[in-house]
Amino acid sequence: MTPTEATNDDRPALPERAQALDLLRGMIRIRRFEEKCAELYSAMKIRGFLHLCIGEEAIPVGVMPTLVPEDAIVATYREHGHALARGMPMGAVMAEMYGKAGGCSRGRGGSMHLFDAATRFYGGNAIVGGGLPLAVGLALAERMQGRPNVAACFFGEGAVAEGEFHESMNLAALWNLPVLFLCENNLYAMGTALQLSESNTDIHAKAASYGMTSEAVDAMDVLAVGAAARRATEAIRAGEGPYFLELRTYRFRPHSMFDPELYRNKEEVEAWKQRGPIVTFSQRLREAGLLDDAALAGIEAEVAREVDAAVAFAEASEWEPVGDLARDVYTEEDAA
Amino acid sequence: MTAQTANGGTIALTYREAVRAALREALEADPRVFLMGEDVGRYGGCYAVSTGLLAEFGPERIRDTPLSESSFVGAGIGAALGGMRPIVEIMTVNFSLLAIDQIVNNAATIRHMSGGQFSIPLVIRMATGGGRQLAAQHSHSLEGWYAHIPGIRVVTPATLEDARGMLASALACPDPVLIFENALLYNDKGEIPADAGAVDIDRAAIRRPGRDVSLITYGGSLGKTLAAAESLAGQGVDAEVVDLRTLRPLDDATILGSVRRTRRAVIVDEGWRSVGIAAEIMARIMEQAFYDLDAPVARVCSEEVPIPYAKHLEDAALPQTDKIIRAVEHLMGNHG
Amino acid sequence: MTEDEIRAAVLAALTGVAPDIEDETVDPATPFRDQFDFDSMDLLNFAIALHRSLGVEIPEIDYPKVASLEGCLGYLSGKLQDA
Amino acid sequence: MPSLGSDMEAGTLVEWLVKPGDTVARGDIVAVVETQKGAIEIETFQAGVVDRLVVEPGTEVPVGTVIAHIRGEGEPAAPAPETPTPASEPVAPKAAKPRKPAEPTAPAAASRARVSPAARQRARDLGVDLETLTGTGADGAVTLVDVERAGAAAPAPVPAPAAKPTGDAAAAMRRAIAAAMARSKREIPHYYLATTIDLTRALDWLETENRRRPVAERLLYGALLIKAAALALKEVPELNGFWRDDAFVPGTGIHVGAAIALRRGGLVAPAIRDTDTRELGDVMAAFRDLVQRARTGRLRASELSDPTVTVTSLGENGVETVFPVIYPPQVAIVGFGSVVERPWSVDGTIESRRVISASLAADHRASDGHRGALYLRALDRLLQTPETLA
Repeated sequence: MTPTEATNDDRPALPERAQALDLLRGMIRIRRFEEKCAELYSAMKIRGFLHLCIGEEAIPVGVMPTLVPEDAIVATYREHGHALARGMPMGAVMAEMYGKAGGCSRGRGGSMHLFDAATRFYGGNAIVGGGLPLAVGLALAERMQGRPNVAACFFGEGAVAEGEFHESMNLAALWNLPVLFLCENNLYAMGTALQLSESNTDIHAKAASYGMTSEAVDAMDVLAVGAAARRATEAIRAGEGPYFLELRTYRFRPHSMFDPELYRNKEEVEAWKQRGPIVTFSQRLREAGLLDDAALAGIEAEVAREVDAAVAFAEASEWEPVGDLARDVYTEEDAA
Repeated sequence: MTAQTANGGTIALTYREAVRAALREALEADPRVFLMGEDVGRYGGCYAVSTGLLAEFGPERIRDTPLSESSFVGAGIGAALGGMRPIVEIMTVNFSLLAIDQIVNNAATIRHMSGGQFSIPLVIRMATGGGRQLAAQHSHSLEGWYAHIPGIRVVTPATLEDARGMLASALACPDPVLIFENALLYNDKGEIPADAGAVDIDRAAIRRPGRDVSLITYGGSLGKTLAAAESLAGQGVDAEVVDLRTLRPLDDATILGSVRRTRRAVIVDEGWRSVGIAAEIMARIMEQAFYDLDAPVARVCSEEVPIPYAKHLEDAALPQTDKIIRAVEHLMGNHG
Repeated sequence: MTEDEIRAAVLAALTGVAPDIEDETVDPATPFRDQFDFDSMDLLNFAIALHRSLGVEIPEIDYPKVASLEGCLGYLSGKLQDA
Repeated sequence: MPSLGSDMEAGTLVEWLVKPGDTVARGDIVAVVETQKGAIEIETFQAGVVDRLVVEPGTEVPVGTVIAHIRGEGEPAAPAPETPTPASEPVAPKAAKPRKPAEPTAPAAASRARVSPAARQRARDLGVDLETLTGTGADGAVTLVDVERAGAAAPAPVPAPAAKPTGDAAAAMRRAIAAAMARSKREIPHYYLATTIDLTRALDWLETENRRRPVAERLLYGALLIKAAALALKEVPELNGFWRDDAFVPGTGIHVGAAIALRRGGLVAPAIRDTDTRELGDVMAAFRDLVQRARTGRLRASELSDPTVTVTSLGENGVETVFPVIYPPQVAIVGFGSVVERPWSVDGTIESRRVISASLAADHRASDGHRGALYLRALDRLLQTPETLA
């Protein structure tokens, strides 16, 4: 499946320079963090499953600025980008990858289960489709408590095949709940291409059939993502009920570290890389005179320092004592 | 419909009315509490437990859901995360299997997986048990399954006082609590103190003290077991009846204390024999009270068949008073 | 109440206290203490059983009079006729 | 060899995509590795010049093995090792087939007698020979009550009131008594103390009391002795309890075992639980109930295992003083003889008084004679004020 290029005329206008560079920095930050994770995985510092979102960085970086701190977020097991873009400290995220007590989930979650109460980040959920009902419930809680907040729910296109997807679409639309559904369509559910699992590959049309507003978005363009997310959150906050964005993207790396990629060819991956969100956005900024080599080098150096500090934090963090193994199973630790 | 006030500060009511009174009290006491489930509102509840509550509390708080167990249970989890105190009703335990992903993968895990950042103060009520000729998709007793799962609590009110009082304690608990109401109990009638209120959900109760054998049971089997104990008394066997009340966490102290006194135990469990809660209790007795035993621990469970429709077959499949008596007689040998 | 009825009640009280006694082997003249190893507790239980079945209250001071089958039958028939 | 998954233990190098001297950038694909999931391209996280390829294509090496050296800019070339590093040696094939389960070499243990765990434990305590017992439990298993009865030297009563112990059972009981009492005399260093107690006041009080009581509630003086024995233990608690594992374990509560002779021989001593806190009438009722049930074979196992001390009286048979044997693991037994009339000095005048001999046998490991003497003195004092025992 090859990418389709948006014409220049379709593209949203560039923001002012500082904001544009923030977006670029946000994407580079996620990219470099994840590259370091891959390295640390190979070196056995990080274990378990490691799912990288390299290639998909425009989504979290485009969406998060449209959310306010009071909004709730539910994400998937490919959620490093979302956690970082939401503002979770990189050191706590890296320490979690290490499984250290200083990690954002005290080493109980790992890469797939990053949680943070401070930013209302309700976790990487590693059951495909399992997070959608949670977002519906979080939105219900907002509504019932008279708060204007949004529950933003990220999930992959693989979740569309799950019953929970359809149940949640229906419930959110039926009850007119403030849910922002963010379907990251990277075309492959692990190794199964979309056309091999869906009778109708036009995902945003499925959501529309539940009576909610639904758009398909070129998610290789951080500005397009941002603009769509702003439309969506404004509509939701105006009381128009749930809103669905199909964010068309591509992951450049294998599904996880241990994936020989038998299901797609190199030409396809290369073609998508040409459209990578960082490379295209950088190019556009250069053309507009908003970015030069020195500025880019400055961003890279700044990000490298943050990544190094995060690794140092993770290395220095303590291991949870095994004696505390059973903590946090129940709120009072009195259950057998 | 409404409970009648009787002399002596007691009221006469049914188990169904006791549950309804508990629901009403909870809804009145805390604006965060709401009831959600299939046909809980306009229909009045599959077992008529919530009849009348819609008129009192309105459709926002007595919330009819679509037939989508996974999403409304998940929404209950999400709403609990978002600050509400949801009571989710699932019509029967068999239907809860459609929501088991949410219960096991989310409700039970999120506290631990988030390193203690998020609790799930959620109550899920469901009917359980056979004996009503509803055959193999509406008659099972899977509460023992749920008791396998760390992170949730499982309670089984068997008396009017517990039907009246366990809900408030479950709502006060910051962790998910599953309440299993044996559907055969809904019509049970009796008197409870007019001011009956919250009861603990941690301890087993000795419903009948005795010296010769401990009959350990819960839920719908309590009545049959007490009847067996009365009959055995006529044969000179003084049986103690322990009502577990809570299947997770199990109250080892009460169970083992009873067995140490009587030196004999029979577990009565409407779940299937293999790999059930009865097996767990037997294992704990072996582990902790082996040298106090005077006979092998026995159990009376459901036969290993899907519960059949025909009455005589269903009766044969479930634990019955005469089976309990025979099991005790065998254990007692020639002792008086 | 006939003598046979009184006798049956006494034997029932006796075997209630000492199940291993067989009616036909009871020697009428020998005190229970010597014959069946009765002690004061057995005698008390025996008196209580007779009180239950016949309604006769035997004061403690009369216990020696009911200490054998013969004595017992005589004592009781006298008591019952008085009543 | 990079680790690509927690379940990856080794990889086979299929192909090098670089050769020594090539310049590589971070992220470049440098080799292809075959894993159990298929061929995967390996990237380098190090930029520089390929110095040396260590692992030959076709070789399987464990995760963590160095497969190539890349020299960073400015770094000197690494000297070639003279011998291959051990880490680069091919992985030995893993142990192939699971071994067949070993044939059992020892014959299966002969099925042993059915004895409940509680009974087995108690038999060990009492020194009762399990071989001699006939079980009355489920499937004929020997239960705790069987052992208790044997240990207490009682013929095994069976529930049916008319049933009688068989000669075999009686013989077995005799052997069990032998074991328990032999153990007591073998292991317990007994000391014996005795005193004579004026019982006149107590018996007078009892006669008055009984005149106003209905026949079913009448008191025997034995109940008075039991209650007094229990209350005196509160003052000398080291006589109330057990000797276990080389230490005294105080009893939880005072549960007097009342020794009861059975009609055809043998003896049991079931407990009157919490004797010290019961009213006298209640002690009497419990005592009477125990005697009745003991003599009709209806005692419960726990009643036989509960006592923390034993009281025995042989007075009705004309015995003047008892020298009792402690029932292990208890540490004391109190004996009473006959009530006899004796000339007795009261306030300097010789009177005829009814007196009783009270004796104590106690375990010298748990207490000393001085404490035993205090106990008998307390017992005497309590029996002089019978109304306080009610």
